[in-house]
Amino acid sequence: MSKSPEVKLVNVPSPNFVPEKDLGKPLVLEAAHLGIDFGGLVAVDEFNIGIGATEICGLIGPNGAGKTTIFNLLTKVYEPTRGTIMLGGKDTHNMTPSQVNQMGIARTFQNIRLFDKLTVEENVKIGLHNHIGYHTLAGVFRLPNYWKEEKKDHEKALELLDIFGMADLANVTADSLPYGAQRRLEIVRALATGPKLLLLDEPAAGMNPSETEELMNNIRKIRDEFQIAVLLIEHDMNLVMGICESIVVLNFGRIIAKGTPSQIQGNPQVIEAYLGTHRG
Amino acid sequence: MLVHLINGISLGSIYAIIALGYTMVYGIAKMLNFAHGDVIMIGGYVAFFAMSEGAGLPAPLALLLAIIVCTILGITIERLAYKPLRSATSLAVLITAIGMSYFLQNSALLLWGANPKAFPDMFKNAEAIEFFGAKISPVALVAIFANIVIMVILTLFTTRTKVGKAMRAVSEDKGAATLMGINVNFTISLTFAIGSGLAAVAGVLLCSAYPTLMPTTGSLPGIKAFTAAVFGGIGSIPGAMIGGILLGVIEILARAYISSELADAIVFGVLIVVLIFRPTGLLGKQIHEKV
Amino acid sequence: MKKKLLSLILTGAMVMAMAGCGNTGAETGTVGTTENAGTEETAAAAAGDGALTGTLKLGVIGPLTGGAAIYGNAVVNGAQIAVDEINALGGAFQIELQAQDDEHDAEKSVNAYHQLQDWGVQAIAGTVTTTPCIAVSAEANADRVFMLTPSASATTVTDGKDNVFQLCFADPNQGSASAQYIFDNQLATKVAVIYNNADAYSTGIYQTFKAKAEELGLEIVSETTFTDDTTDFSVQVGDAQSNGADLVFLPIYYTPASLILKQADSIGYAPKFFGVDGMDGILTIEGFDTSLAEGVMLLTPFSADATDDLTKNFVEKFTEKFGEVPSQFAADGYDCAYAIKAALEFYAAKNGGLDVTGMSAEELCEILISVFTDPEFSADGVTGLGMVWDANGQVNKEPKAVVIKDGVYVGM
Amino acid sequence: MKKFSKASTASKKAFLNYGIVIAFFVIFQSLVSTGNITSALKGQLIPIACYMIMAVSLNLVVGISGELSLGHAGFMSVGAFTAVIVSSAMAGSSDKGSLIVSIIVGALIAAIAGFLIGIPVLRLNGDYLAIVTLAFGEIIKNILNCLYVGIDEKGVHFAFNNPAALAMSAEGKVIINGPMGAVGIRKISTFAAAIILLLIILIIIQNLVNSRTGRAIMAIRDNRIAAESMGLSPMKYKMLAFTVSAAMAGAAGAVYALNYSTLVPKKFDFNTSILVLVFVVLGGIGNMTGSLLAAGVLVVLPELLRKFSDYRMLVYAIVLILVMLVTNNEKLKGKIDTFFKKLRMKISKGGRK
Repeated sequence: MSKSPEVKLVNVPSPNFVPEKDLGKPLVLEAAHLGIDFGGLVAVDEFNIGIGATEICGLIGPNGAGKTTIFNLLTKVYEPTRGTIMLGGKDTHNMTPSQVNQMGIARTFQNIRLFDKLTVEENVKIGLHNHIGYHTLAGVFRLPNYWKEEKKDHEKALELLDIFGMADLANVTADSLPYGAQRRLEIVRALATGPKLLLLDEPAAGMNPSETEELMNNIRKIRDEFQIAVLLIEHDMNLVMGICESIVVLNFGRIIAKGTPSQIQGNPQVIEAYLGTHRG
Repeated sequence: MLVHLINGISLGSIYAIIALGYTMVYGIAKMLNFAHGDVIMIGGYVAFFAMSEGAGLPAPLALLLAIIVCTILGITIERLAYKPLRSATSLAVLITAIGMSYFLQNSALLLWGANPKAFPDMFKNAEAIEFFGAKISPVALVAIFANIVIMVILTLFTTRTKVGKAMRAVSEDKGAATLMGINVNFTISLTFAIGSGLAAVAGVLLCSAYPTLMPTTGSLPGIKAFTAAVFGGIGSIPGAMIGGILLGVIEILARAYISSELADAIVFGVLIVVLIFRPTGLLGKQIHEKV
Repeated sequence: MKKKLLSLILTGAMVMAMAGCGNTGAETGTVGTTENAGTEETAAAAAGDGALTGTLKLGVIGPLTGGAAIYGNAVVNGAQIAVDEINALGGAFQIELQAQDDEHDAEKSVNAYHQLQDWGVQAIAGTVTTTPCIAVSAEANADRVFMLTPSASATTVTDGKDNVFQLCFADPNQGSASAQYIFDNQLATKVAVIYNNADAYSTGIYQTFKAKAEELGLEIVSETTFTDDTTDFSVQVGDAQSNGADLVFLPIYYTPASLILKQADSIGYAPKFFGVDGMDGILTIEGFDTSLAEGVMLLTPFSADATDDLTKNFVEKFTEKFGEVPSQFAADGYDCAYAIKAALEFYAAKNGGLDVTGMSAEELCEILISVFTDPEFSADGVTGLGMVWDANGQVNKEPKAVVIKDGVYVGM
Repeated sequence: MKKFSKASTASKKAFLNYGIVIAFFVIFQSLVSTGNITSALKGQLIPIACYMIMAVSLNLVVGISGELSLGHAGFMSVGAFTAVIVSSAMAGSSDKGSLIVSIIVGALIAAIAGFLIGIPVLRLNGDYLAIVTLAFGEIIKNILNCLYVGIDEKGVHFAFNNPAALAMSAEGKVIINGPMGAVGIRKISTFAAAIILLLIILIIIQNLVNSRTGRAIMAIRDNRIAAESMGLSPMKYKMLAFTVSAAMAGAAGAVYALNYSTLVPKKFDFNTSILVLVFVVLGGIGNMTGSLLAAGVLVVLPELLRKFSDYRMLVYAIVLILVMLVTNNEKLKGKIDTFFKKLRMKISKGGRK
């Protein structure tokens, strides 16, 4: 009965590139022809990206270029109008933010979104939530499993906090932390969900040069230790040029350039986008 | 059918006028003023005593007096109870408003007793009007007419006058409005004044249509009108009008054709269905949380 | 004609006692003459050695605030008049009255009952409304505290509780009596009923009215309901009108009734209206246009316009003290106090005196039960002369049929 | 040592609450058994315990889950009327057994109601969610107003909006009679049972809050979008809190109903929901100790104010407004704090003299 479908196969040029070290490993993220409209206004269009398994990629562009919108698309806060997003080879169509998080994508927010009334440790434990192995009822009835898992959980949370030297702040409520520490806590929390790809939205915002330096080291450290990929939005060009292996430049919702830091630095279109259109 | 429809529109018009008070206050102060229903009741009592034998004022003067008293009352409530809580959580303001509602009801109980008063008939000499074979009471027509007039005036006021524009500005963004030199406190007081004045009009209409006046007269219509405001999209003036009228019509039709016990349940059921499909009401602004 | 009609109602009333029928004198509507008015005094005087002495702590429970406050306040005020009268006699017997608010809520009512217990209540004239009364009577039954409810008329109030008695009619009587009256007088061919189905009183009367109407072949063309919060009656009145009802039976209280009359008037619908005792009070609503109530008929045990001495005295004192004409509830409250006094006197006379001071509520409860169930005991009041009670706690007395003419009740 | 300090403050708070409840029980039970209590207070013990359960369970939704619910009394009524039916159907069984089964079934049915209502309600936000819970509270009341239940030798009969449809045999007894409610309810609730239920519910709520699940609920409250991007499903956890809270309200309703011989649907209207919300807000959002104390004080307060007779509800209203103003207005709060500080200074100075 069933007839094999006769379709014509064509070659498509892959728009993506990855660092050489990640060649041969599957891409953690692959987005193709991604776009979203808000009430008829095209916010993002034809966004294509592929991120290698341990790549650190920068997403830059002038204000309003659509960078955060891309993060929201990738984490399914918005459902894209068109295009596909593949996470670890799986299509995320119609999935919720919590589902894609469990598939290995975690993020921080440009305007910090911590759980203000919870302690630092509890914030991290929320990240660990899906890795804690006891049932709600075990918690309610304080079964042995609860004590065992909570202990494990506690140790794991402190271990993660230690990466950023925040273990001693574990019992402080999140809203009483200084700004820089809040940014770092967001990263720890995202890391706790066990991602394969970490999205950082302006991680260095509000930090002084020495703090930024430390942050750069920490991002590298995280990548090396956990063997994960990082996609970050940042305005601080020192940071971007310092740690990113590849850079994507966005303007008016479209990619205007892609390449290594040195390629991007010399790109006239990028300079134009940042400095404004030449007239005449 | 026709007669029920017109009765529904008439009841809905009264709901709409009350809902306007809710919606304007919500739009500007982002608070649910649960005492609004009780301001209606106070308006009813003021008009009642103004028209009673002792004072003997004619109906238009009684209405005017009710409007003045309610306006002052509204401003006073806002100054004493709500203004100190401008920066408090919405829940704290809600509970304060509920406390204010209890306060007004129990004050009325002490001042005027629990015995219901029969509101005088302002349209005593008017005959029931024949309308395509359906008999319509004159009050019903007056309510509908009053609603239309109020709507037109309010729409003109908020779009054409300087104060009205200021009002809209404050409801959009309080901080920015302050920077533009708008006196936010004055604007909020003005909103309460207008809302309470409308409550007086609604009170007189409500009591004319359903002439028993008790300390609890305002509470149920208050809740219904609040529902109407949400139904139409709270914060939206045309929304209050549409929500009020739809609610009135649904209520009367449900009572006539389904069950008088379940009429309220049906009204609330329709509200829920509307909110599921339009989470901010029929004409409410869709809010996108910025991420 | 009128006399004949009235006797027909009386026969129609199911559990009506024969007692007191002799009073159906020439002037119906003003049943009762002075002959029995001084019963208490004569009883007390005749007792001599069997005198009633001491101070009785009498409690009243009813809604004094909230939506039903009107009924509770009326009962309390009525009882207050009776207590003032009794105390003013300066005799050895005095009553201390305490009223507690229950907001027409079972929970609050039980609280009020306990408050009265803490005060040392010996007997209760209450509670005023049915639902709270059921809750309180269950407590009082367990604690053995005597209750005479002025106005909670449902049969469930007294069912299975030997300590609870009603001063008002039990609901079933009024419904069938009304149907009988309408039928006998051929007042209508098509009847509409509008009743409050959230109210045991209203529903109870409606059910017996309907049963009786079906039995008599009286056609009911429209039955519509409403609940306590209803203010819009356009649907109910419209239904009655469109079904061509020429009489609307209103087994409801007067507040919603006034709205129905207004609604009917505003759409130019003018059928006959027939009410029950809850309709009494409609003329006293402040600001009510009494012309709307013109021609309304009702059956009531109490009419403030009656010309007998008891009623005249009560209405005069009540009006003087509270500035309003007493409603049926006030009359019930008034009669409650007197009925309990009469019962205590009855016992005192039979048993060579009674001192109620400090007597326990339990003890007093058994005494009062024995008197109220004594076939020889009867009490007179403004809501009826020769009231007697059966073992179920229901009262037997006669309703009066009146029609409103020129803003006053006129006997029919 | 330091790393356990957080856990121990949480459990300290929890044990403080158990202590309060047990002390409440021991004190009043001994007063009752020695006869040193007014009947007024004695009669209120069970309702107080019920309102405490209502307050802590509503606090789970309002305080922990962060959703404003204005229809909590609706779930109480579902539990209450279920308990009336169950206890009547179990007329032959022991009081204790009937009470326990009634509470469990009442809680279960309320939980189902909570779950079904939660599906549409929890999609909404803020004030819209509040108004829909209010609407559901009223709908439940309306539906119960139309419910007729009778029992005869063949079993339990149900009818909707038509008492005649019960079709019962001659021996049948109507248990729930539409808007007139239930009469002849078995009075089988006891103070001890109410306290045990309150303790169980406190244990469940506090253990839940201090577990993985409770953290998730609070995280969603604090920042839904962040919680979602951490892999939490907001609907699942909001629903859990809402359903558990409904079940608890149902259990409270069951105990409440079986303490009075009569019950009408109107008892559980908007005003009762607001009453419980006032307990929660005055006790402090998310603060279980506060909820317990506020419920206790505010249930007794109107009874204590009876001597003001007509003025008592007015006094209650004024107290409510003043407390809200004082606790929520920064200026007033500051003034009061300095007042107390000055007072303390004066006292200590006076002491030194």
